[in-house]
Amino acid sequence: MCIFNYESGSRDNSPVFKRRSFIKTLIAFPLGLILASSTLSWANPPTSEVNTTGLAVTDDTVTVGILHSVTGTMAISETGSVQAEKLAIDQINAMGGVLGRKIEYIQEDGASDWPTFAEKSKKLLVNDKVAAVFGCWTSASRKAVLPVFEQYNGMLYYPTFYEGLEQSPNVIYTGQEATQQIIAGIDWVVKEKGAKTFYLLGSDYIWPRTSNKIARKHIEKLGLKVVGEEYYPLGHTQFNSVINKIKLKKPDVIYAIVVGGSNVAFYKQLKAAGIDLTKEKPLLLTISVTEDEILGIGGENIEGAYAAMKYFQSLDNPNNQAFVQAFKDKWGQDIVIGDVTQAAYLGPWLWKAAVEKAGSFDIDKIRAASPGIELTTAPEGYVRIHENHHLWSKTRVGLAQKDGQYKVVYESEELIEPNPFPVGYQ
Amino acid sequence: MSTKHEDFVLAVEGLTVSFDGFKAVNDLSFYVDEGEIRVIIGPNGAGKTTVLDLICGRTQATSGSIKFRGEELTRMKEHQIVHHGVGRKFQNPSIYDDLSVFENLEISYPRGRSVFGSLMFKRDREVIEEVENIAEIIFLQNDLDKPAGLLSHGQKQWLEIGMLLIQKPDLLMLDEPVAGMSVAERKKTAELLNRITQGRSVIVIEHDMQFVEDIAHRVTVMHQGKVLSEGSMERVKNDPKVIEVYLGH
Amino acid sequence: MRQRSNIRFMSRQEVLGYVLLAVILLAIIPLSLDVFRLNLIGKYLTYAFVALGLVLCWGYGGILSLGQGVFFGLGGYCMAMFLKLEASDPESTKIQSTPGIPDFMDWNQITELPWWWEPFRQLPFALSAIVLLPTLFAFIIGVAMFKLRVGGVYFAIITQAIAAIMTILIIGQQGYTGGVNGITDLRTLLGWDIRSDSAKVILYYVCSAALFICLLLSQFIRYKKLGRILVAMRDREDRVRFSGYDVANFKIFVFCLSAMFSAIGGAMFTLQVGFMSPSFVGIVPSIEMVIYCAVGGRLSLLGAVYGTLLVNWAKTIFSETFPELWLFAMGALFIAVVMAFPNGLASLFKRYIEPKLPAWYSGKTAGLGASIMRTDSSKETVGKEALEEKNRVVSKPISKPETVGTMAPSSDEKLEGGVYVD
Amino acid sequence: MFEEYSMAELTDILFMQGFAGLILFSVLVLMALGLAIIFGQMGVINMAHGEFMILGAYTTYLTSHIFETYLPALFDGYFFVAMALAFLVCFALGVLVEWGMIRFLFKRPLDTLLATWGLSLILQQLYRTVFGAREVGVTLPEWMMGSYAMTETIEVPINGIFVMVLTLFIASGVYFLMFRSLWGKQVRAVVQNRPMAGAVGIDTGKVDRYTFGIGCGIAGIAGSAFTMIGSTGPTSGQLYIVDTFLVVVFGGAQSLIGTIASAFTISQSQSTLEFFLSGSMAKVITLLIVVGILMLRPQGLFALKIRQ
Repeated sequence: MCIFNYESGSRDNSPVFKRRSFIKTLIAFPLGLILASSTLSWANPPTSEVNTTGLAVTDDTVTVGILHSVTGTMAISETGSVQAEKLAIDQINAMGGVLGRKIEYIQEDGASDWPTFAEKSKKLLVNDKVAAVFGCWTSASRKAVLPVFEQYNGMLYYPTFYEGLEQSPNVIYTGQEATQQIIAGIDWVVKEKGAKTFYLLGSDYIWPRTSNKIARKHIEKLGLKVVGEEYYPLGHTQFNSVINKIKLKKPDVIYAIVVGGSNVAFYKQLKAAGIDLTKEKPLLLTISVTEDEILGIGGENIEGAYAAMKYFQSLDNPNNQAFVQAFKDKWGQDIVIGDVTQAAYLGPWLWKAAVEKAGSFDIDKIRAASPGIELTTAPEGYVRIHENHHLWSKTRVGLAQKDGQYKVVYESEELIEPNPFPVGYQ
Repeated sequence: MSTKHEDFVLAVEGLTVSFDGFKAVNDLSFYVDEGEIRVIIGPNGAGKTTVLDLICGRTQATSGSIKFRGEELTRMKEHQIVHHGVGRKFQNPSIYDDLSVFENLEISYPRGRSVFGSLMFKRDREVIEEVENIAEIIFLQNDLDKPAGLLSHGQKQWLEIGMLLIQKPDLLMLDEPVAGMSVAERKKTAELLNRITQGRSVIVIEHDMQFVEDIAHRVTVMHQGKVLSEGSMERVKNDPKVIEVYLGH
Repeated sequence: MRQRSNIRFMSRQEVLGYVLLAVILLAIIPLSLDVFRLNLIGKYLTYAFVALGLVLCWGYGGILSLGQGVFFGLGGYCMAMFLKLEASDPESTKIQSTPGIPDFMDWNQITELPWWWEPFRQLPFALSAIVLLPTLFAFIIGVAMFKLRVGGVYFAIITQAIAAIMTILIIGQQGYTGGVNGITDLRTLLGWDIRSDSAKVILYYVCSAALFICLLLSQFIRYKKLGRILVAMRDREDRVRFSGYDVANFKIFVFCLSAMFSAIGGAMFTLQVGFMSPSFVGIVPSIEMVIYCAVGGRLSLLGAVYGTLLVNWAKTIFSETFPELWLFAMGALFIAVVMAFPNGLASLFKRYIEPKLPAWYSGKTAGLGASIMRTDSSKETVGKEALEEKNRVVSKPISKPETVGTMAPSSDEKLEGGVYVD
Repeated sequence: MFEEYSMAELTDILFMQGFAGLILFSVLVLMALGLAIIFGQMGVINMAHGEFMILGAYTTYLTSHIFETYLPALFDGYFFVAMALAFLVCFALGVLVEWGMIRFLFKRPLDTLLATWGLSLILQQLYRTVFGAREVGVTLPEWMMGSYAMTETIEVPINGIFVMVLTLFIASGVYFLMFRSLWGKQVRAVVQNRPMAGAVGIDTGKVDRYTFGIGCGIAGIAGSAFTMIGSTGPTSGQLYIVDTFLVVVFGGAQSLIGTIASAFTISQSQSTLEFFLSGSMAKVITLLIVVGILMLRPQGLFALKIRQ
């Protein structure tokens, strides 16, 4: 049973404070009854009042955009996000929508091509006048659409864990930025596993490079040693040489940020080369392999690896159980849910909360209302939007199991503050 | 012999080329005089076409020398050899099917041969007259606007000869100019050749013995990449070696 | 005979064709579309520069380059470097640890602008670099390849490898190039906001005008002897050589020209779209651009423009309507064009539409453009297929293995025959 | 960079690195053989080669599922069945494609490039529609995973050995097919002189069709084998295509020995460079070397020197 409720953070002192009283009421509907809820008479504020900038809002609908790659190489990763966003929108609609308006979505295909992302985002904002966009996955696609969102004043809910170094008024980052993911994970292997030496490995683009930079600084701050750092082109499929190098250097930890199809090749070859991850000699810590990726890698090939991120499908809490069930009901029982999928799922909910807090669909008002929004119903537990548009969230370490799931072996006690411009790590 | 280079238009000495060990032309030497029509005959695979390829630079010699008016050709590029005055017709008619007869001849006109020259090239009176003049010689004066691809086989052979003539070469090399022609066309071609060879040297490869007798000043017989016999048609015909390998067949 | 001394720059049909294109690009499209769509068309037109270059170098010169994206990218990057430097003044980058350098450099711990970025602060330098740098690069490739007589499929695949090398280099050197993300967030050109609606309209016109200049330049080349030599070279490279031309120089020239067109297209792209990324440099975009050219008709200058517009428009519409299935339609389109209309839209036009047009349209048939088109398409449809048909008819299996055995191993004369470049 | 290691370690690494190079070599040969047959013998540039490989991979995936569900007892041997099926499925599709498309593009190799590119788009989308956009994981029998430890540090990956043996097997199969069988003679006859081959009674159309089919079938086997070392997703095929073409072109299109020699050169330089440089730079330098040599020998390493 899923209980969705949200309330504005107490620290928030938004000047536009026209929230209807019903929002303050906790809404608790069993999922099975959600449909009924749409028939309840929601107060339906006049469109002229909640939409002063000409967005695609009518008296009973509001249109949003979904912008992910469903074709091309990135479709492998982004499909889950699309599914999560659609699920969230369905659920919100079933509860009566946002400010009494049903959410309709226009889906566009970024085709794994950054200029296409820019083109489509412009179309969504300029032609379709969508009230919000849920989308993008890679840093490159985000960078490509960012100027568009800033120019036309749109709002993007971006789900992926990413490198940080960015804080746009037009983006809410629902995934973790690099320090949240990296520092807690490294601290954990150092403390729990006594790791002393690290081998950093990544695909050759900005996220792995920036992340490894932060990792290196942190490792060196702890007085430990980085024994190697390597990057391979995206889509590289032959890792035997680097595996040999790793064998030679004998690090305690392989810190791997390999992405996409390369991931599969890397883990299969690692296993074939006789590095049994379950023996933890060396131990492998990754921040790029979610349950989605394991599907392609095969659980038996990655069993024993550790991953540091904020969400695992196996998280044991009622929010998550309801979410996983709903997701499977909608998209099939075999489906798996990874960190980014969950973060994408948060997007529509955070937007709904912000709209209702602001009492308006206007982008500026949503922006003002967003900091401090909290979601107690998030599958990952509790999250809150920081002033810097990132989320406060916990970081967890999972141990990959043969069945393709992670077993959570560590969870940070406190919410970790997002810090996209970490001083001392640049 | 080498002292007499200057007397010959073309002096080929010790020419050898091998393809993966197979010597298509093996230590070949011969000399062509000013104004001479030389016919090269020999069985298939004797290396006749290869010799022409070597002279015009299409194939690189493994060793040996080819001197044209005292200048070494073996190190030159094809177009440089053409600039020195050697023209070559291929075995199969090699013309530009997509261009008109006029344009075919115009392209061969020896002016504006660099990239920018061709960009600045003007179709002036001189060019047009020369093209029309040549067209008349090769019996194509009425087909100037026709796409060359639509000409008959014989006409294509003539067009290619015309394309050489317009370059005004000192040495003309023709690879089987009458192959595939009707009897009437052969006659016309022989006539044409006799007319155009005034004042230039010609090397012809041909199988048609009647035709060879009609035009040849001297004949070189090749066999397995070497000169088997050389001299007047009469002498060659009676050479027992030639009879054995070639005419005897 | 008199008309021969006076071949016209354009035939009557061509004049009409150019006028029609001008009306469509300069009047109909801007008047009927909103700024967003207009900007999209402007973006498509930048690819038309590449397609136009390919018509010259592939259609006329017979050189298929699968690495045109490299030049498009180089032109685009030169423009982007200038714009990025302008956008990275110390004031707007003050949150960086090193203000005044592009943001991605700062993220990669670069603390000083690399020396080779420095000249790109000057617009004149940037503009000349857009034109010259890719041309120079093409020249180097061209000299290396054509002087050594690399051609056909080999050239195509080597250019593909070059595209791959460039992509990996740009992505790998992200501190200097912006990596996978490319150079993003470009705002102003000499203080003029290129992101505003009015700027988009103006840039659209600039782009169209530049395209017309390139079209007319190509038309000029086609009309001069150089154009005929290119056709001749494609058909009978050896003959051209034995007519006294240095074939390699002509190939280098046309390859450089097509590279220059692509680069101009790339720069226009950067201006209109506001960023440049390595996703234009790689193999996939390079092949796509060849397809634009093929759809339009590889022998038709105007066809290149229409082909580009058609494919991109179809891509946009398909992908907006069927985001999850549009690749089927695109794939089918490519196959259909190659199979059914090897000379693209242009041949369709020649075959079906032109005969139906009233007499005033054709006027007197003259001009070599028409003759090239005509003979070529007839050759394509009649000559080769008939030949092929003949082969098929005779090849009934009355197999005599011994005969085959004796002829197979040696006679290597026709070994080249399998790799024939159309 | 060696001072930190002992002699023994260095020897081991040298051995391991050589072995890594050999695996890469086998992988390249396996990828390239099918393409070499098609490109070398028919002059057709098959841009959908990668997609044929992935078709083989998906066939393996389906076979593994069938065995898991219905014949769990025989699961250990399913891979051989899967490879045979992969060959058959790809062969059938290849024949179909040749019959429906390629034969009309006879002698227009650059057009085959564009048409097969269109085909590759369609196949990619087909895989996505049928199998979903996510990658699928192919379960391997236990015996094919892991490694065999020769000494303390030297461990030989079993799947690497498997790929090497397979490559040897396929390569010799292709050799016998091309140079020792009647069919091979016919193929070579058609390559060298098509009208003549037709005239002496070879059904050139059929030869083309089967040549293309066999090339695709070998791609299918390669794809099947690559489930051991790479990913299986709708777009995975694109990862291989450029490398594959380079190997074939570098080797000299008509020569199988050339293909093998070029795969050897590329793999050894790549894996050696990877050890000393970063992965990205190793790739760039390898490609540059290949391009450089191709410029000097445009017909590839092992093309015959012939009279043109």
